[in-house]
Amino acid sequence: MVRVEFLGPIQKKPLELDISNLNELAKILQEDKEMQPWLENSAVAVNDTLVSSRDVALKDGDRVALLPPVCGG
Amino acid sequence: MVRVEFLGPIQKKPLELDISNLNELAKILQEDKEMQPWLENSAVAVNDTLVSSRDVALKDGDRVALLPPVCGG
Amino acid sequence: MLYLYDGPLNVPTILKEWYEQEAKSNYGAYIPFVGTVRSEDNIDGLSFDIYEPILRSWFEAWKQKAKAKGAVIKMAHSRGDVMLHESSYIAAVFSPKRRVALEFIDEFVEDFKASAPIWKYDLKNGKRIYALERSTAIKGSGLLS
Amino acid sequence: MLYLYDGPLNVPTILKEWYEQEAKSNYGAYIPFVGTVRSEDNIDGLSFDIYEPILRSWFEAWKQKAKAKGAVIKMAHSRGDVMLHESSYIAAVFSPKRRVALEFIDEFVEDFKASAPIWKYDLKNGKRIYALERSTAIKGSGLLS
Repeated sequence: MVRVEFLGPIQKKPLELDISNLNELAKILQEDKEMQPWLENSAVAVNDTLVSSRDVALKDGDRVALLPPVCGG
Repeated sequence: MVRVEFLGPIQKKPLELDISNLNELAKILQEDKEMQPWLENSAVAVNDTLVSSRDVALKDGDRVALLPPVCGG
Repeated sequence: MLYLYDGPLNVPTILKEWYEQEAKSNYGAYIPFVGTVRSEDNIDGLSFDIYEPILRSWFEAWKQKAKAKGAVIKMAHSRGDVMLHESSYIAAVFSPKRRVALEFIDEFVEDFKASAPIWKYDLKNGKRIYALERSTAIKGSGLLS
Repeated sequence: MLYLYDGPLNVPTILKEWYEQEAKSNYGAYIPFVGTVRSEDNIDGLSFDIYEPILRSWFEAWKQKAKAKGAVIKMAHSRGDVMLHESSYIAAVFSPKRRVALEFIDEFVEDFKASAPIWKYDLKNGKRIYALERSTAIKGSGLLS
């Protein structure tokens, strides 16, 4: 299973999904209407490293995080 | 009389001169061999205001200062 | 050299500690940047969420950039609530030379604003409201849309 | 807001005092620049001469520039001897916004280096040697040559 976490202001509980890449995750999240604005403005990290392509293989135990717009300071 | 002061590292006592402009001061100081390197790299202030032209009239009681290269901090 | 605190930062103490930590390191320039909560839009304060694992790896990359320039970087940030006129952020660079320090603190603070995984909320009438309009999407956002 | 001291600066105390002076002024950014004497060329320390009247009018002009941007500038400098790893210079800007503060501290420090009527001497084997090669001729120099 892959654990998907929603960081900061995204009000959504973590998911445990049986997926093998980010394309599958995109399809699942696009079906969730409340997630659509966040999908547009969020970055994605796999195992705490930001990724810039969906071509990332996911395996059992991997963690994916969605990072919405930031504002430290 | 006009008082001429030499600031910072210039090892020269103040002068009291009977001059009416900076051209006269330049002539007097150019005759002092030890002053020549300082004349090239020093700025000039009249009554504590930096000046950029020799066309400044001087009157009794005015103060002229020579400011050699600076390095604060 | 990354310090996270619950609530507001004690600015004088942190600036003093960092100065003393590097007192004998032979750096000629020390430039801290201190961020303080301003009164605007009738807020009572701000509140912060931090995602620490990515913040630490982001900071580690900047430590290496600093090292390559002979400099050192330090940072402190608040978690949770920070009220008006309290401070939530300090970044500081130490460097042998002033030009490196002046340029580095600018680049660091700007990238911090654009990339550090920290989320800001306005505290207003007892509510905690995500400051979306002042936030910046991290580079590469929208990958799943 | 221009402070001259005989000998080294007490950096933690000055940074704390300035922070507290502006604690309720609603500035979002506070950026001090601290200059510390580095060990190089076998010096024992540095020594400074200041010509105060022109320094004060130079600083007054920068205070006005800061005011025009909604910012505040403060500066402290040493007179006389400052030994290795002691500090001789602090400049600081307070501003509502970070970009103004980051740009202002850079411009101020660079103009300070180029224009402020302060002369630096190396302290070496009991001698006080003018640091000509590290000094900058003020704009307009050579008027009498």
